[in-house]
Amino acid sequence: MSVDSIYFITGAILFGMGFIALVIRTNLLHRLLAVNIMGVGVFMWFIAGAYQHGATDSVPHALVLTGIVVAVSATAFALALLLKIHLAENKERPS
Amino acid sequence: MILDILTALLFGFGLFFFLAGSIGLLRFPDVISRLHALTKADNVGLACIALAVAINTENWMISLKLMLLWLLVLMISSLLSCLIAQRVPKPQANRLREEQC
Amino acid sequence: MHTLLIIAACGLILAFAIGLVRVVRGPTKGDRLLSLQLTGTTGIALLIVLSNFGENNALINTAFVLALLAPITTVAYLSVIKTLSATDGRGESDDT
Amino acid sequence: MLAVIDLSIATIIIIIAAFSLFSRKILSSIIYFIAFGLLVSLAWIRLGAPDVAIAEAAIGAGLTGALFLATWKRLQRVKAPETGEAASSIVLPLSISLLSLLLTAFVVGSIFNSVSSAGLASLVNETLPQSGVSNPVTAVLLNFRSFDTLLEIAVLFLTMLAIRALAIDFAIVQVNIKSSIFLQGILALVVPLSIIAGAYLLWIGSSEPGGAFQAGAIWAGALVIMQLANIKFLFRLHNNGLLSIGLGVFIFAAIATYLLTGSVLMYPADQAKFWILAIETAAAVSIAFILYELFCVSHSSVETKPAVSVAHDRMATEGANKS
Repeated sequence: MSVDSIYFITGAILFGMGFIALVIRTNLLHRLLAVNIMGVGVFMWFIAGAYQHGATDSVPHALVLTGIVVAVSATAFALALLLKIHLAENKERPS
Repeated sequence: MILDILTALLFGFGLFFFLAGSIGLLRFPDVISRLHALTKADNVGLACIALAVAINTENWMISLKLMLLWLLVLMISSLLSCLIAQRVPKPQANRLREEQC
Repeated sequence: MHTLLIIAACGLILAFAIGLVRVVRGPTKGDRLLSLQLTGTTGIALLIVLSNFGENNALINTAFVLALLAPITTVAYLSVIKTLSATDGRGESDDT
Repeated sequence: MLAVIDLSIATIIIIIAAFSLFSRKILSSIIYFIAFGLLVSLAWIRLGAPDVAIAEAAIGAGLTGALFLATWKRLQRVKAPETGEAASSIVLPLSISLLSLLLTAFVVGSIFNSVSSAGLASLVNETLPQSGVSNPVTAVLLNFRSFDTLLEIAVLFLTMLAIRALAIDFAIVQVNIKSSIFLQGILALVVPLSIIAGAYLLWIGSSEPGGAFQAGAIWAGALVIMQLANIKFLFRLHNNGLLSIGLGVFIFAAIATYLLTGSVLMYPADQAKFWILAIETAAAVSIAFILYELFCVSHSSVETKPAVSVAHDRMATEGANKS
């Protein structure tokens, strides 16, 4: 069980669980969390591929770094949309 | 040779305090007491581990950095736990006191 | 890696797992908050141990980043608790 | 012997992910997600990717968690908090079958991949000396594939514009977290140190793990914690200059290098380090402010006026103060 095969399988499992949650859950925030966790699964799969017993290949690292930053901006945009959806549906309770 | 024994001892202490903090977290009845156990034990555990690693580093800059890191974590986690303790609603906080008196 | 470091790393992960049990079972919101404290400190200790006696400087930088960013989520969570118990008045039961 | 650490980290990651995905209450799943982010950064360390670990710790555990919590708080005032209940029955078998298909494809792919993957490591290491920096990740990001980084910062900028287009009002909600001395103590400690740590990471980015994104994320963290603690002077920070400086400097560098060396973003021979540092600093500053503004939107209070009239008011007010 070398290091990278452990994280290959973890990445695959994370993607799978995220996909199940995305399909099952009805609450939008839960679904957004599921998408984030699927993203982390894919990144883990990517970097496990780059790990060759110490002589790590740095191109996937750069790509995943870019991916993390874009993922957080996509999540922020999705959260803003989510706010608009809920505001369109309901009156605002006096806070 | 002494260094190895000392390092092993310090790692042992560090692990003991971390486990004590976690078990304290598990068994204490009230949020405030859990917070108390967790913060104190983890800080001391971190001190032991940082010291153990600092002793064995060749260049002393790294060990100085570790000590600064420990000071930072000490201050931040104590401030955070006080902030949390302030926020826990009163009924829970003085349940412990009522039990005693 | 020095065997002592491996034992220390496994011990820390064990401590983390034990702490997690409380967080999962924790009735009140305060217990959820403890998980942030727990992950922060144990994560920093693990990073120091994994840095292989200071040989890998990047890990100690990561530990600094972790130490500086732990308060953000805790304060964000506290601002959530504050509005909940104050205005909605549903009390401290774990309803969220 | 080492696999023990990886196995335990991997199992805890999967357990926390399961709790985060399938727990009934939203708030606890967000908290599990934050712990999950931290453990994943430990996984990156074990996989020999410290740059990604720092970015994951700063963004994954810090900013994403704060974003979700702020949005969840905003939703509390809009509608009753409903817990996530499971969907109808047919969905579950469908997803299980589809998922098992996906999973097997992944695992099989991974086995093949680990056998035949050559990777670009050798190529990168050969040309590293001419790249002007010694950290391979920064070399790839800002020298060999700098066009991707340019587009990535453009994506960040566009996301921010898209969110502004949603016309969510910018009146920052007055968080009634009473400013206790402990909060001020934390601020006095965290904010200056975050700024110094960000500058340090930016500077060593050329030789050690660190760089523009990690520095930007840490500065964004400092701004977010100030915003959470209701610091007043922040409201003037939303000017567009700071937000667009990263993109502007990058585009300027692209044009200048085209004129100097005939091909876009091919730095002149000996000045590579200077160009990279200039681009990195500008990118870090704009990433920090863009991420901060992304947080402010979910944190802001929203009047109930429909979007059209909000835009209309804005034009009206602009018209008013122009004339």
